Amino acid sequence: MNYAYYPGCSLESTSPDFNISTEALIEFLSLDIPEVDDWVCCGASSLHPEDKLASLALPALTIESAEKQKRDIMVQCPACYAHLRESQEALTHEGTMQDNLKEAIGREISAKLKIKHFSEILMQEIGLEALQAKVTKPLKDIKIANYYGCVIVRPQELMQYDDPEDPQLMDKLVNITGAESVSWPFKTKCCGAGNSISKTEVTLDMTYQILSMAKKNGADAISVLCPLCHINLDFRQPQIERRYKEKFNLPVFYYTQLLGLAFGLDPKKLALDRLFVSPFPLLKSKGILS
Amino acid sequence: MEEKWEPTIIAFVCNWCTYAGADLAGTSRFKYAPNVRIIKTPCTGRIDPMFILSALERGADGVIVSGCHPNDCHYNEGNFNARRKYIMFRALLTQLGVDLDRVTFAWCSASEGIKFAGLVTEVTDRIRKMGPYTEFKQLNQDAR
Amino acid sequence: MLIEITKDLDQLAFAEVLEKESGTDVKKCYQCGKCTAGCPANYLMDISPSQTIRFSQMGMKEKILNSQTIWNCIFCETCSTRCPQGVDIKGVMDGLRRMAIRQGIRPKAQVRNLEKAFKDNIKSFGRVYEPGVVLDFNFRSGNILHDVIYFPLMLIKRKISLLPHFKRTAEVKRVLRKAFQISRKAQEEAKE
Amino acid sequence: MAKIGVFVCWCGSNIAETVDVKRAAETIAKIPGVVYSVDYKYMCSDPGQDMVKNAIKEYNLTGVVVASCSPRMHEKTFRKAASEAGLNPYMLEMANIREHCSWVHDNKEEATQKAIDLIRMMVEKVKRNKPLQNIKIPVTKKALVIGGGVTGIQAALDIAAGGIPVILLEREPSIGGHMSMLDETFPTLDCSQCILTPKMVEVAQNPLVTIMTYSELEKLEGFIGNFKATIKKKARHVNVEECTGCGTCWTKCPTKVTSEFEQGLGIRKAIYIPFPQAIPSRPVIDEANCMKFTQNRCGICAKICPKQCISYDDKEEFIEIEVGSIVVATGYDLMPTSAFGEYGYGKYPDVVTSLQFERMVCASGPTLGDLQRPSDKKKPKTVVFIQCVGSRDPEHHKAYCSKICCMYTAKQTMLYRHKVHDGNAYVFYIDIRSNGKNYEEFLRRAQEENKAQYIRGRVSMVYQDGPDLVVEGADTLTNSQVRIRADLVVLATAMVSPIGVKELAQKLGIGYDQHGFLTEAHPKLRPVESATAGIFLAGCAISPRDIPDSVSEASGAAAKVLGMLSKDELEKEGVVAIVRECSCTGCQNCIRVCPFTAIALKDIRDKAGNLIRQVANVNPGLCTGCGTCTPTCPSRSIDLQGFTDEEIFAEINAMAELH
Ligand SMILES: Cc1cc2nc3c(=O)[nH]c(=O)nc-3n(C[C@H](O)[C@H](O)[C@H](O)COP(=O)(O)OP(=O)(O)OC[C@H]3O[C@@H](n4cnc5c(N)ncnc54)[C@H](O)[C@@H]3O)c2cc1C
Ligand SMILES: Cc1cc2nc3c(=O)[nH]c(=O)nc-3n(C[C@H](O)[C@H](O)[C@H](O)COP(=O)(O)OP(=O)(O)OC[C@H]3O[C@@H](n4cnc5c(N)ncnc54)[C@H](O)[C@@H]3O)c2cc1C
Ligand code: SF4
Ligand code: SF4
Ligand code: SF4
Ligand code: SF4
Ligand code: SF4
Ligand code: SF4
Ligand code: SF4
Ligand code: SF4
Repeated sequence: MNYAYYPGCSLESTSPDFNISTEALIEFLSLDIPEVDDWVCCGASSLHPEDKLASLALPALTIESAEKQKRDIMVQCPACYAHLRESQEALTHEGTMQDNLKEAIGREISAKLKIKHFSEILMQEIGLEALQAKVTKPLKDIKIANYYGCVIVRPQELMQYDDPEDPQLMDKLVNITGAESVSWPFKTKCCGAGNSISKTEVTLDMTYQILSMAKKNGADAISVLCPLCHINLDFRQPQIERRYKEKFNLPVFYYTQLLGLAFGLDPKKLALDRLFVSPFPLLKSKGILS
Repeated sequence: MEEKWEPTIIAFVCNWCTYAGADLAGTSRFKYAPNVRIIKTPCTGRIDPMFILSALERGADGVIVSGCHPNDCHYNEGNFNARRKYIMFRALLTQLGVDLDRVTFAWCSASEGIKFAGLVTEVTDRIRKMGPYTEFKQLNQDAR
Repeated sequence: MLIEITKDLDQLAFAEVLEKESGTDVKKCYQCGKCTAGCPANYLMDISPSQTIRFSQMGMKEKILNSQTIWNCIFCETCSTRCPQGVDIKGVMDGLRRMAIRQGIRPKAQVRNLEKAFKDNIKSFGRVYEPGVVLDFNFRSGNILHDVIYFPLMLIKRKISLLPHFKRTAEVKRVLRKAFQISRKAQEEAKE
Repeated sequence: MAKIGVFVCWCGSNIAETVDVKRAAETIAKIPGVVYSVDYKYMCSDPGQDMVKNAIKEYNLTGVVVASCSPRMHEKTFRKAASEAGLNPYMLEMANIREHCSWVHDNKEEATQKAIDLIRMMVEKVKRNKPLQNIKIPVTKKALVIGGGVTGIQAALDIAAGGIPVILLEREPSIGGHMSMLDETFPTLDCSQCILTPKMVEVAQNPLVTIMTYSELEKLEGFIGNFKATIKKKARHVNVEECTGCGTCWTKCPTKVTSEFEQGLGIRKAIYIPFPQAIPSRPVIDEANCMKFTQNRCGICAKICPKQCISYDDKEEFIEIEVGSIVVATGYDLMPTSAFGEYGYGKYPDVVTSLQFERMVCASGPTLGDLQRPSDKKKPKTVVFIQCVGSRDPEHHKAYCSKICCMYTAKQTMLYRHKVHDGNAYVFYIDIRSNGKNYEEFLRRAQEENKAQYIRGRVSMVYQDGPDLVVEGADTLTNSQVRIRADLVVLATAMVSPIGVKELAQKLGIGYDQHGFLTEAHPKLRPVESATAGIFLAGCAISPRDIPDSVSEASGAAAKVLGMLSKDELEKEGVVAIVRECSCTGCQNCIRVCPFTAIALKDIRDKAGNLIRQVANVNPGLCTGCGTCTPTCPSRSIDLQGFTDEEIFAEINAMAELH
C-alpha cells in the first residue's frame, strides 16, 4: 500500500469533519498516507460544461504530482474521485483528448497509477477482519442507513466502485462497527444536490424522501461517504423538518466517523461536534458515549 | 502480341449463390463483358488461394472470387472461413508484388443477376485499363 | 406543429455533431422513457430527458439548445446507468450544454432565483454556517465568471477563485489558458 | 487413355444464334482425348439423351461433356442418362454455354470463343474426374426426443403416429415443461392443463413411445441414421414399476422444500411428484434435501410404503440406445427477478415473475387460484405489469425481444380482472408485439373489455415503501413521469435458454448462438434442422415462441424425422472429402474448420495394435461436400471428391492454354 491523500477542496474547506475524521483514521491505523504534494483543485465540475479539455487538465496536474511522489492516489470526495478517474482515462487512452492534454500541460503524464476511494482501500487492502480486530467500542443497537449517493457508483464502467443499484461496500464497513446496516431502497437515489440552490424546494423534496425512507426502514442514523450528500441530509435537515412538519432527528455520519467511534477515538478528534444534527443524544441513549 | 489485347478474367464462384446469380443474369439477358470464365466450386470455402495464383500464373489478367453474402452461406460458415483466409492471402499477394486490384472479392447472391453482370463488366474495364498481367508468366518462364 | 423534415432538419448531421461532442450515439435510443422515469431533475425540465434525446434524433437543435432542460440536469447519471440501449443521456446533456455556452445561450433568470434561494437559506438558518460562507462566496465569484451555477459545482469552483492561494497558481492559469485556446481552435476548425 | 464425348446443344436458337455451335464442336474435337464431338438441336429431348447413351456405348466413352444450359437445369437429366448407359454419372459434366454465354453476350465471335473455352475447361476436368459412388447410409428406425415440454411431447406423438418408435427424454421427474405451469393460455384462454394433460396421457400410453424422465443425455456418438446415445438415469430411489403412486410416502415425509414447479411459491416434500398430473405419477427422492441422505435419519418413506418400492441405495444408471434421428426440444427458462437491481434484486416478495403470477392465479396453484400477494396474502387491488424486463436491453441483459411477453401480459391482465373485478391492472410497455392470428384482437379485448390500463414507457425503479410497492415510470406519450403505488408488480422477464443447453449442444455437435439458443441450419428454409444431419430442433430451444409456434415446429421436426426414417437407407451425393492417410500429419486444421464436425481423428495402429499415429478421417455420412477443409490442409492431404485440386487446376490450365 503506497497512497497519497488527495483531500480535494470540499474536504479542505466545507467538510472539515470528513477531513478530520479521515486523518484521525489514518493516524489510528498507522497508515503511511501523506497528502499529495501541491495538489490542485479538481476544478472539473465547474469547467466541465464550459470546456471539457480544461476540466480534464486540472486533475491531470494532481495525478502528475502523485506520480512524482511515486504514490497511488487516495480520495474521499466522490466528485473528485470521478474527475480524477475521467482524467486518467483520457491520459491513458490514445486519441485527440490525450494529444490535447499533452499540449495543454506541455508534457506527457503516464497516469499509470491506482486511484482509489478510501473506503475501497479499507475494504480491499486492510480487510474487514483486520479492522474488526481493532473495534473496542462496538456501536451496538444502532441501525444505520448507508447512503452512497449517485456520484460514487455511476457510471459503473468508470468508477468501478460497486453495484450501482444496491452497493454493499459501506454497509460492510459499517457492520464491523457493531452497528447494523439496514436494507433500504434509496442507497443511490440522487439527493438533488445539484438543485440545492437554484430550486431548493426540489432538493428539499428529494432529500425528504430519502430521510423518510431511511426512517421507515428503521434507521437511527445515516452514514455517507460524500460531502455533498452530507450537506443536503445534515445541514438541510431542520429546514426539511420544518417544511414537511415531520421530525427526523437522524444524525448523518461520515462512515469514517462511525469507524473512528468504534475504534474508540475521541469524538472531538472525529469532529462529531461539527455535525449539524447532533449525534450525541443518540450516542448517549445507546450507551456509546456518556 | 495480338492486335487488340483483351483481358482474360477467371471467376471462382460458389455453386449456391454467385453461380446461380450468374444463371439469373443469363435468364434475364443482362449483357456483360465476354472476358470472364467461370469455375464453379461448392463454396467459397473450397477456393484455395493457390487457385488464384495459378490462374494469374497461367495467363489470367484478373481474378474474381465471389460467393454468398456473410450469414447466407449454404454451409453456414464456409464463407467466413474464406474471408479469414483472404485477409492473409491479400497480405501474401502484396508481398509477392501482385497488384491487389487484379483480384476482386465480392458477394453476389442468387438474386443479384444484375450485380453479377455489373461486377464482370466493371472488373473487365478495370483490368483492361491496367493492361496484361505478365509478371507471373515471366517468373514462370524464368523458372523453367 | 408541422415539421418540414426534408426542408428544415438534417437529422443525421446533427446526430453526428452530437456524437462527437458527447461520445454517444443518439440513434440508439428507442424512446422507452426509462431515463425520464428515473430522472430526479425532470420536474425542472421543459423537455424530459427522453424527449431531449428524441429532439436530438430529429435534429431539432435550436429547440434543445434553448431549453431549460440542459441547465437543470444535475449529472446524477441515473439515466445513463439504466438506459437499456447504452445511451449516455447525461453525456448528451453535458455536450448540449457546452454547445449552448459556445453559442452564447445562457439559462434564463436562473441567477435571480439562485440569489433568492440562497438568501432565504441564510435567513432561515439565522446564522452563517460554513457552507453558507462558501455559497455566498461562490455566488459572487460565480457571477463574475459565468452565470451557470450549481451547488456541487460551486463548492468546487470556489477553488478556482481561490487559486491565487495555491502554490501552482501560475501553472494552473497557464494550463487553463492553453486548454481554452486548444478547444477554441478545434471548434473553429470544425466549423470550417 | 481418356475417351471423351462432347455434345454441343443449340437450344433451338437460344444458343445457336449467338454461338457458332458447329465451329465449337469441331474445335473441341481436336483436343487430345476427345473422341467424339457433335452438335444437336435439343440435347435434353429424348433423341438428344439417346445420342449420349449411344455414344457412350459405341465409343466406350470414359467421360462426357454436355455443353448446353446451366447444370442447375439438366445435370440430373444427363447424369441419369449416362448412368443408364453404364457410365458413372460423376463422369459427366456440363459446360454452361447458355446462361453464362449465349444469353449474356451479343458478339458471335466472342461468344463462340468463350463457349469453346468453357467446353475445353470441362473436358480437361472430366478427363481427371474419378467415378464416385453415392453414399448409402443404413438407418436405425428409432428416434430420440430430448425435452418433454409440449414441443417434445408433440414431436414424440407425431413420430409415433408415423410408426417409428421414439424415446422421450426429460431431465425433470415429470414431462410437461412450462406449459403445465400455465393457467389459461392466449389467444383463446383455454386452460393449459385441460389441453396439455390429455396429450401427456396420450404420449404415456402410446406403445411406441418410451418416456425416460429424470434422465439426461450423457454422451452421443455416431452420425445421421446411426446415433448411439448414452442416457444417464438419475437415481430416483423409487421402483417405478412397483409404485402405485398412492402418495403415502409424500404425505408422511416430514421434510418440506420449496417447490420448483410452484416457482418457489409453494412447498413440496423431499419425496415428491412435482405436480398432481405428473407423468409418470411416481415420486422421486430429492437427495439434496432428504434427511436420509443429508443426516442418515428418518427413513420414514421406506418404512411406510405399502409396496416397499423405496430404496435409498439406488445408483444412477447408464443406458445405451441406438437411434437414427434426434429432435432437440429443450425449451427455455425465465430470467429470475434477482437479476434486476432497479427492481429490488428479488428482495421484495411482491415483485414476482410472470411465471410466478401464472401459479398465483392457477386453480391448481399453491393457493388454489385464490389470488394473494406473497408478502401478506392480501388480494392485490393494484397490479403493475412491466414488459420487456431483461429483453430488449442490450446494455445490461438480452438484446432480443422475447416475443411472447406482450401477449401473455395482456392475458395476465385479463386473468387478474377475472379474479379481482374492481382491480387496476397497469401495463408498462415500449411496443406491443401482437403478430399472430387473433392476437391483436385479443390484446384489444384486454384493454377494452378487461380495462387493462396501458402506459407507454419503461419503469426506472420499483421500491418497497411500507406495505406498498412504488413504481416509478414514465408515460412517454404525455411526456411525464408517473408513479404508481401498487400491491403487486409482475415482471415479464426475458426468456432465456435453459441451464446446461450449451453442454448438451456440444455433446450433440450442434450450433448455438451467444444466448444459448440452438442454431437452425437455415433460418428461413431449414428452420427445424440443425446443421448436423439427422438432428432436428423445435420449440423454445431455438428462440422464444408461443405454444402454437412450438407445436407447429414439433410437427415440422417430426415430419423431417419421418421423412428420413421412412427409407431403409439414406442416399447422398458422392461429393465428399477424403483423406490421404499416408501424408496426413494429424494437425487437425481440417477438423477445426469443418462446419459439420464431419472429420475426426482416427488411430493408425501397427499389427501388434500399438498406436503409431493419428490421422484425419472423414465421416461421409456427415460431410456435406463444402470443401472448406481442403484448402486448409498444410500437407494437401484432404481433397474434395468431385472438386479435387487436380480437377480444378485442370480447368484453370485449360483456360490458360488458349491465351
Ligand atoms: C408466463 C408465461 C406465460 C405464457 N403463456 C402462454 C400462453 O398463454 N399461450 C402460449 O401459446 N404460450 C404461452 N407461453 C409460452 C409457452 O410456455 C411456451 O411456448 C411453451 O411452453 C414452449 O414449450 P417447449 O416444450 O418448447 O419448452 P418447455 O416447456 O420449456 O419444455 C422444455 C422441456 O425440456 C426439458 N429439458 C431442458 N433441458 C433438458 C436437457 N438438457 N435434457 C432433458 N430435458 C431437458 C425441460 O425440463 C422441459 O421439460 C407462456 C410463457 C410464459 C413464461
Ligand atoms: C412485401 C413483402 C415482403 C416480404 N418479405 C419477407 C422477408 O423478407 N422475409 C420473410 O421471411 N418473409 C417475407 N414476406 C412474407 C413471405 O412472402 C411469405 O411468408 C411467404 O411467401 C408465404 O409463402 P406461401 O407459400 O405460404 O404463400 P404464397 O407465396 O402466397 O404461395 C401461395 C401459392 O398458392 C397459389 N394458390 C392460391 N390459391 C390457389 C388455389 N385455389 N389453387 C391453386 N393454387 C393456389 C398461389 O398462386 C401461390 O403461388 C414478405 C411478404 C411481403 C408481402
Ligand atoms: S432510456 Fe435510453 S433508450 Fe430509453 S428513452 Fe432514454 S435514452 Fe432512449
Ligand atoms: S443525469 Fe441529468 S438527465 Fe440524467 S437522470 Fe440525472 S438529472 Fe436527469
Ligand atoms: S439441354 Fe438445356 S440448352 Fe439444351 S435444349 Fe435442353 S434446355 Fe436448352
Ligand atoms: S408410498 Fe410407495 S407406492 Fe405409494 S407413492 Fe410412495 S413409493 Fe409409490
Ligand atoms: S427418508 Fe427422506 S424422503 Fe423419505 S420421508 Fe424421510 S426425509 Fe422424506
Ligand atoms: S414480446 Fe413484448 S414484452 Fe416481450 S420483449 Fe418483446 S416487446 Fe417486450
Ligand atoms: S467437405 Fe466440408 S463438410 Fe466435408 S469434411 Fe470437408 S469441411 Fe467438412
Ligand atoms: S489438415 Fe490435412 S494434415 Fe491436417 S489433419 Fe487434416 S488432412 Fe491431416
